[in-house]
Amino acid sequence: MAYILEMIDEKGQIAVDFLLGISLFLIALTFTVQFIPGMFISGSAGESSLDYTAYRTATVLVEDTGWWGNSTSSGTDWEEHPVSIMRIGLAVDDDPSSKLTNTPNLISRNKTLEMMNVDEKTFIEMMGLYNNVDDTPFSYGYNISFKQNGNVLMLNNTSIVRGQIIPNYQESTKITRIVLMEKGTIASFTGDNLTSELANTATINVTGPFEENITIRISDLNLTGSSPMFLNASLEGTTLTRASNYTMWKMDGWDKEPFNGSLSSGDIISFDFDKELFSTGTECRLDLEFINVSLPTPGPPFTKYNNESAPYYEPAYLVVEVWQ
Amino acid sequence: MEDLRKDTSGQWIALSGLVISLIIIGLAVLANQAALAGYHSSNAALEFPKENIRELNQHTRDNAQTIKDMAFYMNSTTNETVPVAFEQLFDNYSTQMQKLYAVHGEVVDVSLVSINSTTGNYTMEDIDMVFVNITYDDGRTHYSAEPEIIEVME
Amino acid sequence: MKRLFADEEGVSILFEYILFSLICIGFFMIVSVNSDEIFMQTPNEVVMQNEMSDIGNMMSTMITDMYLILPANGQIDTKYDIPPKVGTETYIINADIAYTDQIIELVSSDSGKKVRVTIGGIATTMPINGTASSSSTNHMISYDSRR
Amino acid sequence: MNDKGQLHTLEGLGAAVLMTLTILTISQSTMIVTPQNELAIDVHLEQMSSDALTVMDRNPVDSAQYNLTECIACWDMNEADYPTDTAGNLDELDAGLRYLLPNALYNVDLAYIENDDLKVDKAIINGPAGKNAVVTRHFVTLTNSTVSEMGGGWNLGDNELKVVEVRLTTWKI
Repeated sequence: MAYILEMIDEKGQIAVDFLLGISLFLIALTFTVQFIPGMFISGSAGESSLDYTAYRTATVLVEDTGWWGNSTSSGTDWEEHPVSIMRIGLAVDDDPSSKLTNTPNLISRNKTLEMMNVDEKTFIEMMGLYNNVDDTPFSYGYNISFKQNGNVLMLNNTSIVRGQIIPNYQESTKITRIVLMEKGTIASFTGDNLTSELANTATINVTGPFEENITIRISDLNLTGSSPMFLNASLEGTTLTRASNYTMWKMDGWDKEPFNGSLSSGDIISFDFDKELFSTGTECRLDLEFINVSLPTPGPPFTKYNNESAPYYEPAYLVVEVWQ
Repeated sequence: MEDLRKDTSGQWIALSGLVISLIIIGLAVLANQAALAGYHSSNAALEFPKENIRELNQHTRDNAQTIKDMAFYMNSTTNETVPVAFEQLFDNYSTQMQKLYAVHGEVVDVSLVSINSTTGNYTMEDIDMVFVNITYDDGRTHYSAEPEIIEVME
Repeated sequence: MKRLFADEEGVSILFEYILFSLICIGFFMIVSVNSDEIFMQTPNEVVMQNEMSDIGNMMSTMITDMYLILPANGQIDTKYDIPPKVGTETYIINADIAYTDQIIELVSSDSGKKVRVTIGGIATTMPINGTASSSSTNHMISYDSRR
Repeated sequence: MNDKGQLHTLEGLGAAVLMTLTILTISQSTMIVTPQNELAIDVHLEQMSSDALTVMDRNPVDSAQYNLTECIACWDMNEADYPTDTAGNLDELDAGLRYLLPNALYNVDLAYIENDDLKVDKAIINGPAGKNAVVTRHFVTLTNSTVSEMGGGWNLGDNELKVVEVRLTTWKI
């Protein structure tokens, strides 16, 4: 009887109200539950694979010399045989017949420049910058660049950057490697082995042409008198303009510091001369005029830049970015 | 009946509790396994002793040059012949490398096989190559270069 | 009669009961039909995709690293561990197609799911071959310059 | 029927909106740091510090910077003391590493064999190693001529060569 009384109390609206609420709740719950696993798929699977694609690409570029081969011969100097490239690697190699890299992290200038010319399809295939889903290959987006002090490195007036522009709306993975980049040639002199004809003026004979700007580095200058300094540089008697014809630096360990000309003992100074100055291909006489510096070795004959020069390596960063 | 009705709603609550706990369990399992992802590939990159092996090889190459120079110095100051001095120095180097690698649980062996001379005389110009056996073992990775041919210049 | 029509209270309890039951039954049918897919297969798929691409990347990275230090005369071999199962299935690592396609393939045994990982141009200069099954206990990659 | 505490339309709607919003917020935010990313960061750091040592080691001899062997040869054998004297007289090494690893901190230990025993000296200390620190190693061989040229305190005989393990521990700040 109590039950019947209670039933009379019932109101239909409550149930409908409740039912509507619960239905909404359940629909949302179903949607949520189905949605959650999907979140994980897109994120992690692709990413971990991208991480190591970038890792492998950077490793092969930095630590491998590359390889070319056809039916008759093969070697690591693939930059000379762009038609039969089998692998792309940028490490310097002294012995083109051995596949081993004895000098990882030293990057060859010629190989880097040739890398810029390799066509897109071959490059993606060589570097493994693609994925293969259900037998249809698709390429990853990539951006490979060499950087120095935050700027893209220039070789032979080309910015060394390859690939697409990095999209900022998409997640990408990035690997940075520290390398020594071959940036042309350098000749190092000490104050004692610089030759001079005129007092205070060091003379070096330079024979062009050069592919890159040339660097002359001078250490251990014998300073005499007060406020010794570097005055100017002249080529075949013509005074050169600072900044446009040459730049100069004071080297402080790994850092390059601006140099205004005044010298103090223990300084290592470095001059970068524009390669265009020597484009005639004949031997030129380069004079570096100092004040209050003694140069004990008389000339002529003068020291030859080309006899002293060696590949010039500067620290740089290889940045590889890969995205889907 | 009153009890039954109360029970019904109670069951619903219990059921929704069950559903939600199922979801949470599913997610926990998922998150757990997602945590494992990337483990193997990083492990390959972190654990594979690429740098250790390369350093062993490279350093031995660099050292062959140093040892050659020292062997000639020893030859000029003591009565040792160049090959004997070379071997002594190389053994010394090998022992030090063994001990330094052993600290990290790696067994290495660097041993001199022969010194190659173009003419049979042991002068600075004639010694152009040395043959060295290099082995490395860390229990998982075994490396052996037998022989590693190292060019030594003047 | 009029009172019977006007009085909705009896209908309401019946109606409530029917609607309530329908919704509950409907929900649980959906849940039970989809639960296997939602709670087992989808996560399993995710986990398999993740782990297989992880293991594929491990193989590829290892081969790349190993390639870079190969001795000119001599040999190198390295053991590696892989889980016996990804998700709920065993799988096979297949490197035999590496030479032509520059790819390592992982195939799961039951569902036949395939994951492919590239190996960055190494296979053209160094033949890579072999298969490995996840259910065997010892796995090794080896190289011998004399072979 | 007492309907207190029951779900009503509004509450159901509220619950649905809440759940959807939560999911959307989570999926929209890119800050899902999954564990494998952390491992990948380790790999990256190890690669960088190993590169730094290789670059210092391979640096051509006539460059403006001293290479790794020369840096180690000049050491006066006095261990560093944190925080008063973090690098001893290894300024060149410290400057080089700081230049090459700008976003990381590092300690350098030198291990070598002395009288048949292993000796490990702390050469550079930049603090206690952080979590996820990675260790990379390189070897240099010192001879009396390199040491005396650089003015170090290694005290080697003329016919002695000493292999020194340079142990670099690196961690992200």
